[in-house]
Amino acid sequence: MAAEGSKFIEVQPFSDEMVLSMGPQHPSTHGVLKLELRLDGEIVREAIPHIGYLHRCFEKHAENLSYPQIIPFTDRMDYIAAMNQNWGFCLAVEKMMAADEKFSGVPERAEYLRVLVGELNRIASHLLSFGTYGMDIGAFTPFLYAFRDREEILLLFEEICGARLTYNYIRIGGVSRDMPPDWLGHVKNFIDYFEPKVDEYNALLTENKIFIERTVKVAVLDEDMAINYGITGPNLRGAGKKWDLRKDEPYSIYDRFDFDVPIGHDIPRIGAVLGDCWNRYKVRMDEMKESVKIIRQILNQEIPEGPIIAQYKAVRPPAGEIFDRSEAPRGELGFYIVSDGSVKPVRLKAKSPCFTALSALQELSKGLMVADIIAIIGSIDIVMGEIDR
Amino acid sequence: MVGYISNIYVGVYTVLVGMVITFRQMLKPRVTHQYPYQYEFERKDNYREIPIGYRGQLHNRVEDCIVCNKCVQICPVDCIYIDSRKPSGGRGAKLWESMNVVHLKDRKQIIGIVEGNTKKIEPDTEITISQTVPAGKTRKVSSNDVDRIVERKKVTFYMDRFDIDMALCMYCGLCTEVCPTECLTMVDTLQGIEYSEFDRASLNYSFVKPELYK
Amino acid sequence: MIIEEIQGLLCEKFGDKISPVEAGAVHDSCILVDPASVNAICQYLYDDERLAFDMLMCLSGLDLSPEDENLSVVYHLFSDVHLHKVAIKAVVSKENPHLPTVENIWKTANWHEREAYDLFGIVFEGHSDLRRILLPDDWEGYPLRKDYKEPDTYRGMKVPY
Amino acid sequence: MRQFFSIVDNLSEVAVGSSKPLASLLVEILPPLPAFLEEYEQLLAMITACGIFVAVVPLIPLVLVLAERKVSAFIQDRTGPMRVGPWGILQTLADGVKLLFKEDLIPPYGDRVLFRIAPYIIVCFSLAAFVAIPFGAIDLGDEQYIFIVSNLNIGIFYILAVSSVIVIGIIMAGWASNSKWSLLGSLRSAAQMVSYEIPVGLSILSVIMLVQTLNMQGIVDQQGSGLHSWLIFRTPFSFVAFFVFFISAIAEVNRTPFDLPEAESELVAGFHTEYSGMRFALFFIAEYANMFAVCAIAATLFLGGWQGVLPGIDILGGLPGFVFKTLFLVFVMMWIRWTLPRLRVDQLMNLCWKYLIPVSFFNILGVGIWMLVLGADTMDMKSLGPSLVIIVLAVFILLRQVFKGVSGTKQETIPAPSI
Repeated sequence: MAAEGSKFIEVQPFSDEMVLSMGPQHPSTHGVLKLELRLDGEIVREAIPHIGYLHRCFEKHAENLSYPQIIPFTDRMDYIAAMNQNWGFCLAVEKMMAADEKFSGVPERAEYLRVLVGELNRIASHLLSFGTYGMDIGAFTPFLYAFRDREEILLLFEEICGARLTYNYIRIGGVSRDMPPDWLGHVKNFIDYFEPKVDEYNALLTENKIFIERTVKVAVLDEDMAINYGITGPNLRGAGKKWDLRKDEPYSIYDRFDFDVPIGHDIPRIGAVLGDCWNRYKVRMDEMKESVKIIRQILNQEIPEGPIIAQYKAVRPPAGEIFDRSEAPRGELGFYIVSDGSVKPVRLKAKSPCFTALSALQELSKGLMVADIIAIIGSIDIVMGEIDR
Repeated sequence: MVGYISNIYVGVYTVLVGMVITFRQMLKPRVTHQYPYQYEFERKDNYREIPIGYRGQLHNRVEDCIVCNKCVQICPVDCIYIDSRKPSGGRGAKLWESMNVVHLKDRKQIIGIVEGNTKKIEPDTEITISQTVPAGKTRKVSSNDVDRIVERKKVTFYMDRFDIDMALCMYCGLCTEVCPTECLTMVDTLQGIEYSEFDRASLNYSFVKPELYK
Repeated sequence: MIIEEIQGLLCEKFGDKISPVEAGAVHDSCILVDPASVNAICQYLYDDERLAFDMLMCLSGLDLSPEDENLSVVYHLFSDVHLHKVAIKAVVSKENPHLPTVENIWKTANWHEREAYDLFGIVFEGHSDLRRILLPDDWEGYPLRKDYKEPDTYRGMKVPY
Repeated sequence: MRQFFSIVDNLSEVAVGSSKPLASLLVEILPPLPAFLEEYEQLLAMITACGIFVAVVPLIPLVLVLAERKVSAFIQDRTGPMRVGPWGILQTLADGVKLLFKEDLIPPYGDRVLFRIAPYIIVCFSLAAFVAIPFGAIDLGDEQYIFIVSNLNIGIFYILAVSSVIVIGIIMAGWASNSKWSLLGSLRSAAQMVSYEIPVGLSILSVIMLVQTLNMQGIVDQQGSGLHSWLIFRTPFSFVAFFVFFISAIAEVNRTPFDLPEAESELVAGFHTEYSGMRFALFFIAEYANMFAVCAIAATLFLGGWQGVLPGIDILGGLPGFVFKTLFLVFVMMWIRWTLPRLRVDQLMNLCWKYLIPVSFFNILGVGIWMLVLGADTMDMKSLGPSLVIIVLAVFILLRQVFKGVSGTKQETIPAPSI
């Protein structure tokens, strides 16, 4: 084993610098992230993230479990948007299963249900991001408003799949349960209630002068840098790149819906530049409205009757390998699966969007202040469960 | 200078807008509830209640269990432990014949042999259930009270141990889906979500009923 | 651009360092490349205007079975300009798993390579900060290798809980 | 010793009219003291009054903590504490008892002595500010007795001086804790409090120019002829000065949006990270006592003190009216806290040095010019009229804009589905 020591920041004695260990227990590192900061007064000279405090060996687990058994574990990766994690994994397995003759393909009704819960969960995830970002910046109230509205979505999920956080709802080839009889009505109630709320939150927090001061022109992540760092999702769109897998490589039935891909803009009125914290945050606020749009289109359509899960004998994908990605709320969630034709994968790697986003923190945070570090972590919207897996 | 003054104006303006929004919120009704007191956790039409099919604590009706081990195989975290043995008498020996489970609409079950058609329930008829387990009597229920009738396979194993470690369980519900007799369920009432213990060992539930096999 | 064309372009430039596209693969196909020249090949893939792979989607280590004497590293690339994808694979031996880093091309490779080093023990030469990322610094062994045996204790704690 | 007491006596000498602190009534009512105590009569009266204040003032946080929790809960769609006592009104008491029984931890390698005395310094000096605040006045015979511990003729100056000592306690707490979070928080607080002393002082100065006295009771006396005589309405500049004072006061007592010293999302808990038990409770008491004090000062200086809206209507010597005004300002502080995000350190300094200080200088200039042009007697209709017109117009225009902006967010009519 190679000799190695953990890389810790060293400061010269009698220098003006100070090493501050932020985390793993800290109110606003969104879990158990540890940051080692070299500070000159309030100014951050260097920030090194240390991760792994929430490592649960997901990939090792997966090698010893059959494909349907892995789905509950994907719930625990990004527990804020577990539906999308289920979906991403199932998409990859279904793509492999497509070569299997006995696999009948995902039924239409299941696709609609998937889009419904996926978009609802996207709203829930962005709401949480909005709330915690407000709290990081110091406004406590938006946090509870966000939780109040997220609660409604969780109640909807509780009805359809029986769980509030770890759903295990989307299965290989479909979904686990059909929706309860009056569920669509509840969804419509929620959408009607929620849509004006976004404007209220924008007036309360997004347009607030103090909030703008704290976030514009802070930690500018431009498009080239974002792509080089492999950053995707709202963080990339905040940098002005119009790239959304739902639009550009439509999977499931996203090509049937009409929605925009919100991107960041230079806004001289408030001084926002492409790729700063404010733009990254604003993209999420706009995306919630687009998700509402998609859900409305589903509600206005007739959801086809029929089975909710595909017919197949067993989940034994033919030998081969696949890398498939889907658009989770935090970016592109990729699954690299190597199969040898048995019920268990030989190798499963989850490429999480937060993992790549966090790796840019070290470069983003140079020369900023302690309070800005908090602003960056909030704006790239990380979930440690997904980073450490 | 214009920028300076407009900065002050925007600052004051947005702060006041925020304050008006929060003040407006103060006049609205509260959404939080006083958890155990304000709320009767009974099943109603109001969907704030625990919904039907909520994935709560696991429960096994061992009277129905045929010890098929499917739940053990599917469990991703290996939290179900089953020990079983064959009855003496060699191949083909069974503890009891296949029976029916009558699920009533008030969420009770009667186990026994249903006479007549079990697939289709005619309204306003009487269903006779003989040899109910464990009492062994004959009962009659109106078919209007019956939700569904499930066939229960013959039992060919003694169950010596059926333990579920709820401290390990991850509530994925896979075991309830593979269960052929629907005896392993997740409790969707208040008992299913409120079962805190002071000792972790007491979260290991044992469902086995030795008196069933006497 | 489909994978055969990309492979053709690579063969033109690098000749025998590129193996033919893995035949018989049911799903995604990989281009097998010589591990020692991974960096040069990736640089070419990144720089060439016809290819312009500016995004590293995923970098994963791979160990197929305990009997296998080789480890692989799979690079999933994506071009934001031409919207095409390719997967290239480099195979190294388990005894001496060394190959050059691609961190200088895609910065996202930094943490991905650290992860591959952490879990597979693949050493990326020229990496700026190659140390464990998910596991504790003093963990022994590389858990995702198929022949990995978990230790009985870690710092006095029993490992198999 | 005797010399010191005579200085104290001189300081507390009545400056205006024939009004006396209420405590001197005690001296008159009680039987004459023994001869050797006679010259300390005034002093004993003051000590008695101090005793009353020390007993009463810590009760203010008890109320305010609950009020804060309830206000925050109502803003955030919650109910707040509901379990201890009816509507949770005994919650703070229960918390206090809990904190009292908690272990008093002192971090190893910290400075034990400084760590222990820092909370006392903060509490002492935040209570000391209450000495010079007149809470009301009552006429008995031909003498006016003021609800005040000591009617200092330099009252407002004394308050400013005392309240700026608090920062020493905060720095002591931060340094002695041997924690980097505490140190960062206390140094932030030092920079912040020292900077914000200046706009506070300057905006008080623009009021002093109008009333020409430093005596708190004297300032209140000049606002006695009704709502329009309150100093906030005397000139448009003092109207602005009130807001400058109020903003700076929020910063002085370290509350959101200026709560950088204890920014919980950045510095965990700032300077009191390492404190536990009763010492932690003392910080809380100091914070809320301080908050009440600055609001009381703002009410005294700008909103007529204990004087009523109409002249001559002072129920119970104006005490309820004064407490109501103060509590209203406290409520506004809480309201602001639960609405706004927090500023960054450099922006905090920007706000102070680039906005508040120039504006308050401009105020002083403006008040001076106003008095030169429209006469030194600002109660004169020639001066008061234009002032009221300008203020009402400006407030009207601003509020109209704000309500237009708020209604742009679509007054939602749909209740949450689950209610």
